[in-house]
Amino acid sequence: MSDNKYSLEFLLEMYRKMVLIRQFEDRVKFLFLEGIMPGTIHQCQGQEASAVGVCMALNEDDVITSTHRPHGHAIAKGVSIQSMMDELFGKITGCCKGKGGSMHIGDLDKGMIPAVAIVGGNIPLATGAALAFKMRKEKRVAVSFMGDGATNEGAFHEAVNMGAIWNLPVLYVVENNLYGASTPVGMVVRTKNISDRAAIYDIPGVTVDGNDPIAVYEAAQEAVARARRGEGPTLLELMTYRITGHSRRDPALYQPKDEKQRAKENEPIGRFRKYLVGNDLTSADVLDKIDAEIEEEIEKVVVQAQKAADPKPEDALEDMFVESI
Amino acid sequence: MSDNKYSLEFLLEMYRKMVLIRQFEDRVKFLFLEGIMPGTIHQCQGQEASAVGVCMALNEDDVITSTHRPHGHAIAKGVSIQSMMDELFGKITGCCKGKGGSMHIGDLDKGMIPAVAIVGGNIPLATGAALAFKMRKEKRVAVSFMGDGATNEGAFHEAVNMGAIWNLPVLYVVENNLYGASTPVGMVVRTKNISDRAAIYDIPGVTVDGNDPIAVYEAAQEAVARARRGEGPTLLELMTYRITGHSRRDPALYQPKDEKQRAKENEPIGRFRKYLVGNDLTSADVLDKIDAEIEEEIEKVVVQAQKAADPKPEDALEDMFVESI
Amino acid sequence: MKRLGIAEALREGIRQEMARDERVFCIGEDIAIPGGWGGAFTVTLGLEKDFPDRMLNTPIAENGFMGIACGAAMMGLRPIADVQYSDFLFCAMDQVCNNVAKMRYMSGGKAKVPMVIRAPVGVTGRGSQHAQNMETFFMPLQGVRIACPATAYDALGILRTAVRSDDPIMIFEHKLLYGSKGARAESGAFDASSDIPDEDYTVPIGKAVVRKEGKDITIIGTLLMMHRALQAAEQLEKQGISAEVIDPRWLVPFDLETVRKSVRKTGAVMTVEESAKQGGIGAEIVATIVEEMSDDLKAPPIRLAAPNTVVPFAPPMEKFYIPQVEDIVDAAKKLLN
Amino acid sequence: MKRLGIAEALREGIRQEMARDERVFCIGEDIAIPGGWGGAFTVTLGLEKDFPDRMLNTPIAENGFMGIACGAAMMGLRPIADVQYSDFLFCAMDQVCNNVAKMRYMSGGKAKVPMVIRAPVGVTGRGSQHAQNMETFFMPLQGVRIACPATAYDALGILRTAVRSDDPIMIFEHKLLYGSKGARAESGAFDASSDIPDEDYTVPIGKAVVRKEGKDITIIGTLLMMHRALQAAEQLEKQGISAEVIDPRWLVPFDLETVRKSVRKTGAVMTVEESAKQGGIGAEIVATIVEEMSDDLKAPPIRLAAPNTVVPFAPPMEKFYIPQVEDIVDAAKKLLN
Ligand SMILES: Cc1ncc(C[n+]2csc(CCOP(=O)(O)OP(=O)(O)O)c2C)c(N)n1
Ligand SMILES: Cc1ncc(C[n+]2csc(CCOP(=O)(O)OP(=O)(O)O)c2C)c(N)n1
Ligand SMILES: [Mg+2]
Ligand SMILES: [Mg+2]
Repeated sequence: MSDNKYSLEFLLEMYRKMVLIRQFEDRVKFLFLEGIMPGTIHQCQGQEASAVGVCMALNEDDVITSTHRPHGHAIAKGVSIQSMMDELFGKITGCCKGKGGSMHIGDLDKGMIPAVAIVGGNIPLATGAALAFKMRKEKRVAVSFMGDGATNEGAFHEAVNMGAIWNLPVLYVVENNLYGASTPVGMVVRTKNISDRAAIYDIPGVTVDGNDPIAVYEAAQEAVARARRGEGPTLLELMTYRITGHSRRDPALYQPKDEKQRAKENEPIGRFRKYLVGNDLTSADVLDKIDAEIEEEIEKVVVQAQKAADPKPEDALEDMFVESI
Repeated sequence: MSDNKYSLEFLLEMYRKMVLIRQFEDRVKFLFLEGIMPGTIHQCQGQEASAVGVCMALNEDDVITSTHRPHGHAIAKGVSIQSMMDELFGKITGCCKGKGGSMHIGDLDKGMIPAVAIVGGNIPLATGAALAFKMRKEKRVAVSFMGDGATNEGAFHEAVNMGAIWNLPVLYVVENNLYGASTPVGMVVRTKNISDRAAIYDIPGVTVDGNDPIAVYEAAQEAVARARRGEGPTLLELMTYRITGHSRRDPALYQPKDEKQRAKENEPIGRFRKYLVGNDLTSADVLDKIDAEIEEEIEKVVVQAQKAADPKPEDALEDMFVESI
Repeated sequence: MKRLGIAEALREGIRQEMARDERVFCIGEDIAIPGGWGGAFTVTLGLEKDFPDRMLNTPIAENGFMGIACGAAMMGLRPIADVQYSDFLFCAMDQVCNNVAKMRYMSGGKAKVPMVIRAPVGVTGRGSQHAQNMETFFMPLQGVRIACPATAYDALGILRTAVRSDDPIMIFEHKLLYGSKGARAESGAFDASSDIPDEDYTVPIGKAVVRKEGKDITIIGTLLMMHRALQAAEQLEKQGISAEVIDPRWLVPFDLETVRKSVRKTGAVMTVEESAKQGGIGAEIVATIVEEMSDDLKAPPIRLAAPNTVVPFAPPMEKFYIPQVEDIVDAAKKLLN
Repeated sequence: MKRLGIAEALREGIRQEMARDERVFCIGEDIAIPGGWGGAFTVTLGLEKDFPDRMLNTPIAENGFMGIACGAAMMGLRPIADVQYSDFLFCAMDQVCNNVAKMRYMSGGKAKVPMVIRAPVGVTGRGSQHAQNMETFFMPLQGVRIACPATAYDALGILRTAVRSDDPIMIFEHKLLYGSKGARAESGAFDASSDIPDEDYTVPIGKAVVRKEGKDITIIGTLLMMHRALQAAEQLEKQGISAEVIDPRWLVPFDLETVRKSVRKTGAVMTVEESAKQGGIGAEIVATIVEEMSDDLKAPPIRLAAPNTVVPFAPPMEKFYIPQVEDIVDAAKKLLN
């Protein structure tokens, strides 16, 4: 990992956010398996560093788009976990008033467009947001998070090409967790790195250890700076691993055991703890305390979410159009 | 151009085919402008070398797919010009029984899938044909002709990726005529060569002078051989120019005058004549005679097409399904 | 007041809206290439001179640029995105149906997608992939509004309404109605020009118009079919049948009230459409009329439509495919018997 | 004879067809990954062991692999292509609508596209982009046939018919009907298992089935709605109303004769569907019935459908969105008054 140029406050913030995501996800998984929570989920345990590293390089008024696996991105971008938990429970107080659900989490006030559950479908949206920033001469940046699998969709190619030819302030962030659903990336992509794909659009492509939040942060910072300078998009490939199933109830038997084992040892939070404590930047106690605070926070959030009001059935009829006729 | 390794017969066949395409197109253009022919057209004057060079490297049972601009490919692959002219006139004797028209010219018996008028839409089809050949262990090859503009469609990316990962016997032939409709390629593609796009699929990408039929032939031959050996696809970019409008009645004012002028000097038939005569491989008389024969042939074809029967109106109801219920 | 065809009226409307509101921009293929055509049907011709930074020529990538327009709209811009032929919307269905249409609802009403999509339709001698009346395919879609202007007056008014609306609106235009002169002259082209007032008028969302009053039968059709219905009504008049012709102008939302008023009077209703009958627009209209106003009906409504086939190329088959004026006349007479 | 759920029946059918005919192959995402799921709903689970070379796992690229399947079909293979959720067909609309459906016609009858497309539909707690009953969107499309099997018996019979047909056939399957056990258990899952005969039976193209006879009212619905209609019919029976339930099984071609026979008897007809009413399947069915058999109708047909909104996520709203058994009962009673 990088050397000691960050304040402890910054590093602990990084840690805190990653743990917040992890605990949120673990708790949600539990609620699902208990049958308490409706719907379906795709979770990001093991991929926290990419969400956090990228979003910490962003300003509040920058905008992200996400996928079927959006919880981590949302938390990292600052969407309230209460409004997220409420949404997962289908409550009227949810960030989408119960209309979206897990796969469409988002909050425009926090700079997150509702997540898109169609693989690849969010990439043009982020590109379009960046177009708006550029046309209005705002110094804002848009980020499209996507999985490795998404880079095989036509939408990826079309959007990245336009981002490139128009020099838009957008980051294409590929979280390469080695699988698209159950499909190993090597089965569907022939080149070594997905970042190699950047070359045909004549934009920079970078592959980074996606489980190192500082490395992610630094790569994102550089790409963001470039975008803000008006020099166009970057394709950022973050190497990571999903240490949970693809979706609800997936035992992920397609992942080799030893690969899984290595991935667990390499998961970002444990690694970051080791880094912080091992380099005497802080103590295990301090980190444990953060963990405990977050646990408490999430507990409260769950309790409140369960108490929150359901939408009325007829609320289904609202929110179709701005203008009623 | 290449040295003298081809028989005169072969070279004259090449010449003959290019002239056949040119005269067919010129005659069709005339018929359109006269208002005698229905529908709309996209013509390929100036691009004859790519169609002929590629198709001469194919066997009869190889298969091609084409685009909104398919006449040249069809003629080069051996579709009867009578059946094409009949189709353009909307006659029941047309290669699609009058149901297709100019943009859907094809004849499966000659190894040409009906042309697809949706830009990029034919690329998956050729890839699928190649998949069939591979699964059946046939040594056949499929070719997808496409324009430079088509390589920006998602369909290109998706199909070429699958062609690559499955090592399919397919050629992706990009006729780069510097424009997609009125849009200069440099406005929508940032890299120098479109063949650079091959790299991200880990397949060979080659750029060739597309107005030199021998260079095209040789590049195609190599790619075809590779495909037949089971080594997968090649992306072949053929640099050429459309010396006519994009479609019926387009004066192509978006093409700079000097560029047009240079292109006319570089058009493949004049160049090939110079090569053949200049190298004393044949005489202008021989070539003129070929031209005249073709003129006569086309004249007959037009006369017969105009005399051919129209489909009955109710024929519109036929050919929907193989199995009637 | 001046006389304009649909292409000119749209161009005028786009120009005015871009001048009025700097959030408005156009995005599409070949829309603003110097020396080019202003899109496939001249609608945006020359606008790049007035708005060099707001006319975006895209690569051929419909799904991509529709999604980009959607993203830009969510950030507060007002894109006018066009496809050269409505058939190409099949390439962009994911973005249009899954994002443009749903973003607002999915966000619980937080997102706005103030976006206009323009698309030329109609069967016009180009074979089956450049012929589809794609408005039909969007009828089941929830979250967009759908307009079909048949005259230059309406085209301009609807364009203004659409650009100013905070919701996504699709405008389907007919290739044979753009104009009948110059680069747009086509065999079968029909003069749909109007006297255009100088005032800044709009056409309200969801308001139909009665193009011709009548008392014996109500004929409902949009775009080219509306004009054919008017011609048929003239012929019917000569034969003693008084037909009322309704141009819905908007398919979504549909102006049931105007239809109701008419059906109360005539008791007989038929729809005319240019695409296949199966799953067509007529189905929705007829089923609604039957549910809502069966007491007023003297006879079951009928749908005149193209046969259930792909669109053929050859002129005799194509003519057979598209409902003709005589077909409308015949169907109306049959209905009244 | 054995008892199978829809997922197993389809798996069995695919296995048998692949064994019978080596031209048959499967293509789709995650369909045959060792240790994986056999597609999103276990239908192809384990088939890669029997047919290692004929189970093609694709990248996430629906438009691409549908076009590839189409190309392979034209060369004589018989692909079974599936999308994990029918919603993703929006990504593949170009290939399905412009090529798969039109190739034969455009070629003047020379091309054959013997291709099967499988797609799971239904509103099942996953939010609006994994919920669409996409069969509705294909109703206007010409050149494909559309099946909606509601039982395991039909699923297997239709699968066989589809694989053996020389024409493109789309099979829409319902997520809640695949099975109600194990990995496919879903909240709301419904047992649609059947006794499956050992013989090689098929379900003929375009043949509906009367699921329950009755004399007062005809209820028409497919997939989950067919089962709800049956449940509603039971309740109605208790209230003295005899409902006939028709399962069309095929939307295209539609078995009008079976409906005609029923309507002659009952004189009253309603459709039930899971997606929005506007532009729905009910529209086509009702409009056709009105045109074809109005003399037999004692009351105007009605369409029971979801409201005209995007699909919401939260359970109370979702329940409101989908027609429930009680809604069918109420609507039937209203119609008969
Ligand atoms: C267009 C589309 N096709 C298929 C799916 C089903 N699906 C959901 S997630 C997923 C895998 C995505 O892989 P990747 O992009 O690598 O993201 P990850 O799940 O690994 O985060 C698939 C196939 C979908 N949601 N959308
Ligand atoms: C999907 C789609 N978008 C747009 C068009 C309209 N169109 C027809 S040809 C063409 C340009 C194609 O450019 P290119 O691929 O370079 O082929 P060329 O015409 O130069 O041969 C366009 C935009 C189309 N037919 N299909
Ligand atoms: Mg992945
Ligand atoms: Mg070109």
